[in-house]
Amino acid sequence: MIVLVILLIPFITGLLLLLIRNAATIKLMALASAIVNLAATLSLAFSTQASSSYSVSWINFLDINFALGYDGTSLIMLSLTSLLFPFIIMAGMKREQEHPGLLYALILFTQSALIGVFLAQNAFLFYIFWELTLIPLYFILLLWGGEGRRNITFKFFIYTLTGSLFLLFGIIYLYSLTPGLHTTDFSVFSQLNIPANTQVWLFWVLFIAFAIKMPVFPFHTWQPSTYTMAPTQGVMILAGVMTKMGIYGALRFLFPIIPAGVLYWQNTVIILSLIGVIYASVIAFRQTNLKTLIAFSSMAHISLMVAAMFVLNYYALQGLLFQVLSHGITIVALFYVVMLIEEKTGTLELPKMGGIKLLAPYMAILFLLIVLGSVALPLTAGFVGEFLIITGLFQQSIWFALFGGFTMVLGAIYMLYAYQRVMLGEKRPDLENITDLKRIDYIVLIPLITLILVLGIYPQPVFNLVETSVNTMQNLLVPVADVLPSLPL
Amino acid sequence: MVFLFYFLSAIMVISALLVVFSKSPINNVIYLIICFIAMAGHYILLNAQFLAVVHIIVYTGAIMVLFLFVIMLLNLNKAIIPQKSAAARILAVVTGGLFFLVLIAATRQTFVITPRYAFTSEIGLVANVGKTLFHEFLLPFEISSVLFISAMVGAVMFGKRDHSVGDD
Amino acid sequence: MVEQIPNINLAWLVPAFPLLGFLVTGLANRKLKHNQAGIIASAMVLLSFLVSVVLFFILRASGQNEATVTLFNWISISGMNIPFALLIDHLSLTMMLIVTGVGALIHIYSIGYMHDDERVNSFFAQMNLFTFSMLLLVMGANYLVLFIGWEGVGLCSYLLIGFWFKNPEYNYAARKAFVMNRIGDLGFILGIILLFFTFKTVTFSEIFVQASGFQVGAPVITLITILLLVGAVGKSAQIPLFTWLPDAMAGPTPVSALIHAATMVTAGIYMIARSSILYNLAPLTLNIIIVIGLATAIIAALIGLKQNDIKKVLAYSTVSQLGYMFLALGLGAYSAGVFHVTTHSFFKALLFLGAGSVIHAMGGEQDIRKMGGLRKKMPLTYFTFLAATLAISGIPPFSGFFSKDLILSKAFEHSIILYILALGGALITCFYMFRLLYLVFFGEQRLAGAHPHEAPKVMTIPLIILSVLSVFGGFLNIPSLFNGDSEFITFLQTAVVSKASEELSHSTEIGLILGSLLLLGLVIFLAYRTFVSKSIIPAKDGEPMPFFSKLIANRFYIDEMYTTVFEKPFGYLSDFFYNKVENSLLDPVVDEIGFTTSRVGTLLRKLQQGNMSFYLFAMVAGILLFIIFILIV
Amino acid sequence: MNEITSAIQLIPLQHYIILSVTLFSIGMMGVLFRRNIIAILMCLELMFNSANLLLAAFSAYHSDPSGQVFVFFIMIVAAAEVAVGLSIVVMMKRNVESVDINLLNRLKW
Amino acid sequence: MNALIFTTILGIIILYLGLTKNKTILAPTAIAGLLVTLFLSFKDWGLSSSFFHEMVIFDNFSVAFNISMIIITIVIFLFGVDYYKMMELHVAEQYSLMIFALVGAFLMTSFSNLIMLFLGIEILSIPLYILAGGKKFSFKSNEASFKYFMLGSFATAFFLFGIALVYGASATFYLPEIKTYIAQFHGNLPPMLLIGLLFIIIGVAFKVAVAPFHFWSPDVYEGSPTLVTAFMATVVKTAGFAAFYRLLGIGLLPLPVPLEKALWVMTGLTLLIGNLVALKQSNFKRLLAYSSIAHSGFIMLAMLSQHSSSASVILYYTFVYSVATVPLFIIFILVKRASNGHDHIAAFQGLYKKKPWIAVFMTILLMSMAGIPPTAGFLAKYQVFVLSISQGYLAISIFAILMAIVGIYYYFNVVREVFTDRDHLEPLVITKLNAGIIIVCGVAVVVMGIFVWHLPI
Repeated sequence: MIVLVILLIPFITGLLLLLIRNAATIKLMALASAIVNLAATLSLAFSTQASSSYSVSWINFLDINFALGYDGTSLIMLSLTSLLFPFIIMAGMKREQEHPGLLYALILFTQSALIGVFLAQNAFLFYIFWELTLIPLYFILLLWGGEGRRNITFKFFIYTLTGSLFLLFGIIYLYSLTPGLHTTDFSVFSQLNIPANTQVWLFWVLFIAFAIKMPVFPFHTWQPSTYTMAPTQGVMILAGVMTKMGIYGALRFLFPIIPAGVLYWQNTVIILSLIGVIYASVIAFRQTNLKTLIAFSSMAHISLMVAAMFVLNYYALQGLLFQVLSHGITIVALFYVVMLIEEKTGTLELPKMGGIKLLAPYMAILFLLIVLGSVALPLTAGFVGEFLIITGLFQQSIWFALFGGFTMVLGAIYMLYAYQRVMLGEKRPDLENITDLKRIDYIVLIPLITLILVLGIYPQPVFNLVETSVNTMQNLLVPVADVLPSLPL
Repeated sequence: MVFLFYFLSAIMVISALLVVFSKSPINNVIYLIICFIAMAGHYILLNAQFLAVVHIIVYTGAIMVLFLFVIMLLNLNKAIIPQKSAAARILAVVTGGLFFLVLIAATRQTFVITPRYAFTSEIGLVANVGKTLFHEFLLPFEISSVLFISAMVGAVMFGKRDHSVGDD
Repeated sequence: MVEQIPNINLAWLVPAFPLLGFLVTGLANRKLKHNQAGIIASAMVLLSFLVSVVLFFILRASGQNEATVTLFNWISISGMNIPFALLIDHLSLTMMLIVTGVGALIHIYSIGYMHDDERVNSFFAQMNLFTFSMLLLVMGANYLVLFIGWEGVGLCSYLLIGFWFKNPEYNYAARKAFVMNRIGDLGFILGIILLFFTFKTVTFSEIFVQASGFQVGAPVITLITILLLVGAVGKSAQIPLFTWLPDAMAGPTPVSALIHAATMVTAGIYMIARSSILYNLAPLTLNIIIVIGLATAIIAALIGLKQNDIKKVLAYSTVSQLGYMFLALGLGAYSAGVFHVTTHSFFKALLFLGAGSVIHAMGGEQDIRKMGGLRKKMPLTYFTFLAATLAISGIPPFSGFFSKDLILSKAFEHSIILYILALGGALITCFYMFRLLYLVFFGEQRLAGAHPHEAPKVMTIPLIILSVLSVFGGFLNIPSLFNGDSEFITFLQTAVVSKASEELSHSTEIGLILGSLLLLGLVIFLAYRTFVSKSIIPAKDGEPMPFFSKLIANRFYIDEMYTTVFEKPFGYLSDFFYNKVENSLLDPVVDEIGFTTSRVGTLLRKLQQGNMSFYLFAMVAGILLFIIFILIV
Repeated sequence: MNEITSAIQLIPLQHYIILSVTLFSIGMMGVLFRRNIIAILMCLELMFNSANLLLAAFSAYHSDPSGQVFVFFIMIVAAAEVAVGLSIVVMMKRNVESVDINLLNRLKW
Repeated sequence: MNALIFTTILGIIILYLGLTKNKTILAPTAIAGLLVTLFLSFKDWGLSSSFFHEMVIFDNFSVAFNISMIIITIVIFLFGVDYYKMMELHVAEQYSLMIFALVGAFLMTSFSNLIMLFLGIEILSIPLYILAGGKKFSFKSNEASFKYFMLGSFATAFFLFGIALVYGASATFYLPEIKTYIAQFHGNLPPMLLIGLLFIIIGVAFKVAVAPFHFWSPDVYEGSPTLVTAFMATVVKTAGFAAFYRLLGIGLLPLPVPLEKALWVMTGLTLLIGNLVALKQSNFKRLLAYSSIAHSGFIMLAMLSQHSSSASVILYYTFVYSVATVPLFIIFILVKRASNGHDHIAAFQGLYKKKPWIAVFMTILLMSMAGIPPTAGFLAKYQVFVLSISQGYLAISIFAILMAIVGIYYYFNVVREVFTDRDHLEPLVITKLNAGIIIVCGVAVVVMGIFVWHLPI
């Protein structure tokens, strides 16, 4: 039952927000809702009882149930969502925003939909929520976005929807394969013995949606421009949670249902992802827009996670799920700082910045800490995740590990470059009036950074949380190895 | 009798072609009337006496008069409208020819249609047709009044001269 | 199971103090008045030092060789158990003492040196963090904890090198240091992972026990050691990853001292010494290390000949000395390497602090061509500097002599060519060190308007202590030749397994020492003739030079080469990816799909001519086609 | 009279089919051929009538009166259609002073 | 049957009421009458009664479709209250013609004899020919009317010829008998019969604007008075597909292979043309016209999947589509009024600023059209795809999905306009009634997306 509550709190609060006029009240209410949600989620995460679930039959003739439930993987995703949203909401606190009621309602709707994605136990329901995440976000981007939002948002929307519709095709196809009275329950899907040849093509039908969402090279072209244009809160949702949704989807759909297809394409996807890692990192280096740069950096990190996912061994999965959490926190913090910088300097163009550390030393320090988290310095959360991921990659092939490990080097190159261009150097005459952080900024950034550090120093709770599901998942590919048509490579 | 059939058919086809090819609307109407009269002949050959009569009344008597009336009313009796371009006309003829060939080819194939009922020449008599019409086909007969009323409404609406301007 | 040594848990205090110092000075940045931060930071490191000493005695009293202190489980998942544990053994104790001891002196010195800097509090915070990282590095009981420190020092070097962040070049140098380190770290972490897969653990003691199960030359061990070596090469500034170190001079001088003497660069040496058991199993890697070490030693020394920046000279000398340490490691004489680390830390710290003193006195001037005649103005500095120079040159009985001689004799045991090359490097070292000494302290003062003066006590006292250590540090390990019993080496033997080698006969050894002494004397004389008697001052920048000199003066154009071969192509690649692949290929392809669809739409739209005749035609054509279609199908 | 009533048995059904098809094709061709709306309407009548003829022929062949009744309905509808069609023509003529089908091209794309 | 009779009478009553020159009572009377019809239709549910020698069968299928059409007509009439305020003449005629058309639609949903299909189509069409020309002085309206009439008659000619051919072979007009007759050939039909069936199918396909017989629809939609367009796009379409399904799904199942293939080709073409051309439309009415063609394609997909639940899916699809379409037309009319007859989609710019709630509901409606959850439009498409995919038509399903993406593109193009700012905003008047219709329909679209039904029809 509590899962239903978690799902509905943001939704209902969102509806209420539409009726309120006072901006401060709206934000406080949104924040309160997000915090209540966080508390509820944490109570799930740390409860010792058997997992909570909720199920009512919905569309009888299609045998679709409104079934909510969770396992370790969803719990991680859920925690991430619930954890990030208070900060995402706080990112708008004390700031002038147009139509706050609508904005926060949309944000909360997005949250609700995201939670729905992670809780859905039924492919149809999953799909509904999957699409639902997009709608409010589309409007957040369209109405509060920056320059060129009309076309960029549109491209993003259509691009991701294209993938989704292929997913829909896949779901229906799977549905049609289910025995007897058809159903879309994941549990039934995962017991289908789909012929290997079918799995081989079905893989791409299903994967493309996730590939676009995450995004995997070369399906990423919507991402940089969207991130650059998006309003801060939108991009936080996008980069912090939406990308993870792709990962979650892949974990839910691909591995249990079409393991042979995954195994067949495993190396292809890993290589694509590693290309993505290198490609995005290299590109990031020459970006002049801070947001674009971070967009590419995010892509590099996500690509690494995708590679880890497709290696699908124990360490890679542990690392992946850990990194999901860590990347989400880090990227939200990063974008918060980006917002601050933009507020203070009025620009995001690196050549127009510099010397901000002189005027805002505390901002510089916190930014540096986040940057370090992003480049996976030991004792930050990023390190634990990437270490395990590289370990997992190594188990598959040393070359995978080597190329995956390049993120460490390349990440340092571009992130420190960006940091230098923004913060260091001589003061610029046109940036004289910059002030340091306000209280609200500390309230947002300090907990995030603390989380980054705490997870880096004491990651064990997260490992324990996902242990069971990782154990289930890592064995998924083993039994299908001998039914493959013929392996590439 | 077979000769009669061919004779009527020839008249029909020729007059039909003339309907298509002659330029003046008045002439068209005349040829069409000839065609329809020939068709009435065919109906008689087919033992459809009732149809023959109705055909003459409806088509020749009503519809064609309507045509003539409109032509006169609108003063269209001269062939003022230019022909379509040569290419379009050739294309029309070719299309029509092709269509003809294809249909002929399709319908000529060996396929024996077995008559459904034993032959009787009575079916076309008014009594028989009337029975069928008011027995089996009563509903369509009644419901076609709706058709007429709407057609009437339409004709009145369009035909009336008024000065209303609705702009949506 | 070894029984728990009482009070050994104190070990956590060693890194904790600097961490505390970091937190206090860092968080209370604005609150602290002048000098307070410095005092706190120095005190913390000093406390660490004291605890280290206490630990030393505890361990000695216990009669055991090592103790592990597990703080908490860091990563503990199925099959991978990585505790956050500290290891106290002779090797780590040695390093702890060096780090905290020398580190404390540098901290104290910095109080004076950084007195006037407005961000002095940040400086000390970072220095403390640096010490903390280094302590973690040397105390970690497994490779991953070591790696934390390993990266930590990289970070701190980044921070401190770029301490004066207004200057873009300094920032560049800082980034360069970090990135080069990271390249090494990548190798290192891969090595750790391979270790993990090979041994199912990353804890030193467990690995070393299992390592005996492997044959000498086992490929996996070779691969591991090579990967680890990549890390060490990056951290210890060996060819080809050494260019960051000279650039690291951008930071304040005490930082240079800290990086070069006590921390950071020695990490590579420490790590290889720590992994001695593995390296003993990989002769191939050892040979690679020899080549790298020797090449670095000589090339860096050659470059040092023509440097005119006082700190650059010292920097190259560090690189060169690190080369020697590597040589020692490559020869399997790990303890000798560590011993050189120890002595080197004394005299290099001294040299840097001395240089700092000089720079301080000269008002920030670092060009030795503009110095001169400081001997009289700054006698104390002069004498300490002299002591260090003698030590680094390997003049008996200064500390450098003992450590360097140990390495040279090991080289001789291995091969005469090695010995000659190594000795050549040592001679060059001697030459440029004396060149430096003469140019700075002898002759006439060349910089007009400067009023050099001796530094305050807070700076000179560390100098004095360090010079004492530089002079007498060598006595830690008196070889049997001088009736010593190689105490230092013996002390380390419990932790470091050096390769067995036959001892040279005393007579050969004496011969070698005498020969080298003779040559050294000649070199010193040569330097004296050149720079004091003839008062030759190195050419100004841009003056024509002979080819070879130019080559050396420009550091063999290695930096330029890296720029051309790596940095610029990287930029080009980035541009290429972004402009050509991303913006001209991938993105347009996606757009093109849209455009094509849209174009087809336009085309189909043309069908809707608006012309009735056309519609009728189209309908008929459609019907005709469908008739044909159904007849055919 | 008997001769006429049994005429149907002398003439093969195929002939009627061919005749209807011919007529239908001619009508269709006319629709494509002409520009004058009135003429096109006439051609449409031709097409309807070919269907009528065919129905009548089949009706006779099967001796089933329902075919003929259908023809009757077709006539009804044709009459109604013509009425509507011609009134549209009249209305158009008032607006554009022409009955040229090629003028009907404002709505397109 | 009672509903049919009552509706006919209602039409005549309205016609007479027109003589009173009192416009205000027309819409209420018509709506009240339709409500009675609705009630009568509900009473027919489950009776499955046939009348007049099985000329018509009011089974659940036809009752369900009739109810859906009545509801839509009521919505359209509700809007007519406002719409016809501006118009002075022939208002009663317009109402009664729509009601007569509805009678035709009833016949199309319930025929069991080809003559009833023929009459139904004609009774539906002739009022529409007239209604399309409702703006007598607008050349566009004239053109629309004539084009519709001309092409419609042309299609009818083929339809009749097809009936004649089928009759020739089977000697009957009864659908069940034709079905039995065809069954004896075991799928190997003689060409004459095939062509006959093809012509009949084309005649019906023309009504629902299936490519390549769709040419009339964009022009007629654009030229007709918008309210009539709404009627055409919804009620006529529903009736057309009901007839189509009765013909194919009930009458001719299993379809002869050549015909089935031909229909697949039509489906593909319809999807392609409808969606791709809609992509290039800037006139909102034309856009909806093409989108309606596109929707025809999806419905065809459901129909051709030949599953027992196809009928229910078609019903759901058409109803959901209609419920979304009518208010879109309403909003369009209001916006067009406010912007001096501007019918470009750019006319919607600033709607979000002017009437945020209307903008929100418009978005929901467009989402439903595009088939995005949680709207009913999504579930409609979902069911269609479930049918087509589970029947194994994978290639065409993939194609349809690609086309659905294109669909999303052009619908959200409109959404984008709605949420784009414009410098100076003309005042937009929306009466409470109209706002009510829009909101109720918007809510209905969402509610139907949650409470999906499946009728045993």
